[in-house]
Amino acid sequence: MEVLDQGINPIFTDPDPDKAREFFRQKSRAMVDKRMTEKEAVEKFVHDGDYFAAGGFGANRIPSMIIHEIIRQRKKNLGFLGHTSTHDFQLLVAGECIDRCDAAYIVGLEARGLSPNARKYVQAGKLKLTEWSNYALDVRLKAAAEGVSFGIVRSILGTDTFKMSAAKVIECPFTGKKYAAVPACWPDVVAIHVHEADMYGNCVIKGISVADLELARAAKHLIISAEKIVSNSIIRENPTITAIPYYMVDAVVEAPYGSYPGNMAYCYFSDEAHLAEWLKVEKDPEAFAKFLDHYIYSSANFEEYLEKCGGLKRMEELQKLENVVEA
Amino acid sequence: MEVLDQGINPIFTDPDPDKAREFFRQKSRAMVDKRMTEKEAVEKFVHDGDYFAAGGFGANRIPSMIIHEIIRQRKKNLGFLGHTSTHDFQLLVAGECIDRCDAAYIVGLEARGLSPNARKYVQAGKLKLTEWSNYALDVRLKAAAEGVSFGIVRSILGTDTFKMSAAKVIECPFTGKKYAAVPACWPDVVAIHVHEADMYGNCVIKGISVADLELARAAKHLIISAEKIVSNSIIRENPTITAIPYYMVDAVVEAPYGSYPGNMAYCYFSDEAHLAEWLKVEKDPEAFAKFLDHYIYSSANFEEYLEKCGGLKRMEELQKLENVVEA
Amino acid sequence: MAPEYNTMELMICVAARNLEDGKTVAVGTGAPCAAAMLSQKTCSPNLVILFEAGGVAPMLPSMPISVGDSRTFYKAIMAAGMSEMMTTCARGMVDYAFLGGAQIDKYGNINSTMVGSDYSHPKVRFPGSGGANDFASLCWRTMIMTVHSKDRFVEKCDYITSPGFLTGGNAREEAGLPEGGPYMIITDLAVMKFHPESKAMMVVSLNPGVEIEQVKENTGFELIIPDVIGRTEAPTAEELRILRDEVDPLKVVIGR
Amino acid sequence: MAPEYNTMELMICVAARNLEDGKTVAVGTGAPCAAAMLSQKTCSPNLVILFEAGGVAPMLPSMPISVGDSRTFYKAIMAAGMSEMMTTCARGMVDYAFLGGAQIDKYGNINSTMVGSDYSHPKVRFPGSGGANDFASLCWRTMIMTVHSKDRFVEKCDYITSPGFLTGGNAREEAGLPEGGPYMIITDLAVMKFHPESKAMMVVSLNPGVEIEQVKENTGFELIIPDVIGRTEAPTAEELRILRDEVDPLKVVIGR
Repeated sequence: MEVLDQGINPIFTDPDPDKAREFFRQKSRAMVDKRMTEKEAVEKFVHDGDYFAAGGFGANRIPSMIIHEIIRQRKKNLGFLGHTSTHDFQLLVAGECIDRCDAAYIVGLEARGLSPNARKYVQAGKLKLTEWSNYALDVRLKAAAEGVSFGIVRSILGTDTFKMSAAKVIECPFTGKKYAAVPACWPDVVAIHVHEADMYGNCVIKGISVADLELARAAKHLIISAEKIVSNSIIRENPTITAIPYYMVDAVVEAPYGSYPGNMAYCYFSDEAHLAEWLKVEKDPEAFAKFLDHYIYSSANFEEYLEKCGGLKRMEELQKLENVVEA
Repeated sequence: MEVLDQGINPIFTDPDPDKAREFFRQKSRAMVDKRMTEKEAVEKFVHDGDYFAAGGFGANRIPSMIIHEIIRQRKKNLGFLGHTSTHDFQLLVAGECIDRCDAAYIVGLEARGLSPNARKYVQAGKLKLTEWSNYALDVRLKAAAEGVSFGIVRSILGTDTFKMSAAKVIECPFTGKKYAAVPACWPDVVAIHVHEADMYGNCVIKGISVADLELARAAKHLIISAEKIVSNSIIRENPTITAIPYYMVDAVVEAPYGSYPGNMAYCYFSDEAHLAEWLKVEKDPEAFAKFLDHYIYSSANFEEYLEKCGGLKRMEELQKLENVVEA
Repeated sequence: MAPEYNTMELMICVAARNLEDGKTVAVGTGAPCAAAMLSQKTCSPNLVILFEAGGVAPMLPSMPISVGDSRTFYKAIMAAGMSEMMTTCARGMVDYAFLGGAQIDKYGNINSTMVGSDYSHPKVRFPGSGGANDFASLCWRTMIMTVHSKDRFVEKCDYITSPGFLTGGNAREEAGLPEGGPYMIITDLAVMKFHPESKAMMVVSLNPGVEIEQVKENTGFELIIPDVIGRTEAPTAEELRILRDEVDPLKVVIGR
Repeated sequence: MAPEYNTMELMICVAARNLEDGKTVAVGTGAPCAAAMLSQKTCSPNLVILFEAGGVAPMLPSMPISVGDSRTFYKAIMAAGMSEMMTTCARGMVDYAFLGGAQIDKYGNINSTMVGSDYSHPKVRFPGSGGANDFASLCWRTMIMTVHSKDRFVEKCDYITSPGFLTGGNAREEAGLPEGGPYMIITDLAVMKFHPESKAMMVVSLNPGVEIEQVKENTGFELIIPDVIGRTEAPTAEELRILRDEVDPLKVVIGR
């Protein structure tokens, strides 16, 4: 295949579809109880050096609970897939867990501003980056989900986003049109926060799915945290809305408010005050170290963090904020 | 792009993504009342020579009402996308509406047997065929839905299905793996039968979606027939389950029992007796001509056909059959 | 006293036993579906049944009449689409698939498209691939249940719809197909697999009461006959009871 | 008496007027979202708002804080995913998108990734493309609202995150990008478009009270100055009322 041009940065994951097939061949399809604590899930499925990706978008429906546990267990040298990652990226950098990243959107928190600490980390060259756009990353996941080694996209052509990617320009064998070919990405481990899951891992997501359907299908290992664990018969009552079937899932963690301080559609709004506190305290490294110790390292689990953030009372305020959206 | 091998049959639709973009640029995004009769929809959006595709799978959730109208209006020289087409294919051949076909599954009715008339039509060479597998056809639709001119698949390689296709063998620029590149397919007009639609064309499908999400997105013109027309506020109450957004849709036809004699999940089971009658009467060309005239040509519309098939009484029997599935 | 059974029942029982527990199987209507259902009710309670149109792990209330009818996703864990199913195969998550056809050659290639020598004017036209080529290309082990006769087991298919091992040896991989391919052929006469190197068809066991000569006479090419040939185990009374009473009480499949 | 307004209000009003009725627009948070909402409430009631994370045509109860927060699909006609939105752009069904960035050059290329000359050690790191490159590549008309200053309007971006017309002329098409590209730039000083052939930036109208010299002084490259330059229409009292009372009553966007 003739390659007309190519990006100069590395591919962090192996795009060989036959190696992925061999992995998935061995992955169990047994419909067994996969419930465990966040501690067990991260111990079992996240290893130093793994390539990790998180579901959700911005600070919405992100797997905060699982990411806190990754920090708490001081996982190191992780790779990360940064497609509009905001608080999730901020967290992983705060824990110094990641050393390489496929970047479409990093260091910012959308309208809230930029993370001083994440920015410093990147500007200091502590993160090996390969650049993409959100959709180019999505096409990489779709290719993996489809069991093929590449996908094509018309985005990123002609720009430095292409030059700093690992994409290659090829031509359509039917029309001669140019495309950026992008390599499939099978993350070692993915965490996705959902509304409902049964104990086997069948999942329901309400509202936008962002890139999580692709992400679940590309994941070698998949940790699900769920606002609510429901019975299998609830899933079977309406199979049309199952977003992720159990055989993709390795762990199911019960996680009420598991996306806090993010926004969980139909459940609770984001805690903007707490997110603002993050952005503020990050400016002072010493204060930030104490902040992290207080909220994450010295918390036994995510529940304790939620207590420190105002507990049930605060959660109920955020629920109210979410449910009274009309002006 | 180096092509290692290629199928010998023609591509029936233009795979140029920029021509498709130009078409979609002009397509209205106005949220207007699109309700019309089946007669109006077919008059307006199906033209002799068009390339047509139908939603559903086998005899399940097929747009029978719209296909009857195509036959009744004696549309000619249509192209057809045959991905597990059964009664829909049988109908279009009965009306001698089609002269070329992308074929993955044709002439059969799954476990029910083969259509003598469709078989004769194909064996007589009245249909120009290009061969594919179901998934290869789906990848062609997905490519169109993604606005690109080709997709890749590991199926069909090494077989006569490849040789009799219009695919090309290419190599992955990252891994050297071989793939069948298949050209995007934008059908001129698609008909899909759904459970619910609002008057603008926002659609809900219950149960399996088969290839209809891709088909709707690849369609240049899209005719929706719906068991039930619902209000826009019903759609907006649960946007998670919208399968097809209104701006893909050109016509909305109210069509209770619109998939008869097919199976409409959660509504009515297939009329196996009527389908068996088709297979039987097809053996005698003269009897078949009368049969067609009785059921289709001399019916003013689909409702009249339903009356001839037993009307409400028969429909209620099929509803019962669908809802009492447990042994 | 050994129970009586017909050859369809025998084939279904043999297929059912060969579907391992905790694996996934893509099935069509008829005998394959019966085999998968029987397997679930006997040796493999955690066998996951998939239908190509989108149904995943349904609680099948009765035998489906179509791969996409509403029974195929009745109380399923997911009612998805064709792409979901086929990409699950492509990723390597589907262990077994069942295929059938009008012709099969010694490398397990299957013809379900046409008989004749002129593609544009076939003597007999069949439906074509449907999803069969995809399953044969993308699943780990394809299973074939068929009647054993000389015009079905042919030296060369008139048309290869779905790939077996193509021309044998490494031809499958060289064509770009992933590892996988035909695994077991179950007929009314015998059970066959494929030679690990040459990938040519090889007799594994003879069905009860069948002699090797019968198999040879009904095969249009030279089969590999190993020194030791097994004997296919007859259906047990329990298997037959479940198959007849629970899987196919209307005798849609086994009655014929 | 003409009503008073600030430059943010002016830019939003100008943007709102330039979104045609019955078209689709992909918006982010902040000013673009305010412009689209104002447009719906004034000239373009049938403007369809899309958010890249999956929200389609919501009944926005208030300004979203994120492109994926729950307001972006509140009573929407569809809550889909990113792929749905981006493929809708790729198919040519999205007419407008709004982009912003740290730098823009004379061909409308945008930098939202980094300032500095060494990619691995940037002086300042910004978020990067997100969906911006995709919108700039795939939508028909990208709109840019920004403050007009010499360090924003630069001869050459330190890094091109999202494509405008690249090096001008046919460079965009030659790179393989579909037809489309930057359409209008709205700043606190002026409104600009691009020359039909050279694709270089061109002044269209000066904002009320602004002279051409001011624009030149605040631009780091040579703008095309046509013989006839228009005058941007000031916001009407009605536009301002709707913007202030209905679109952004908390003054999240216009208050700054």
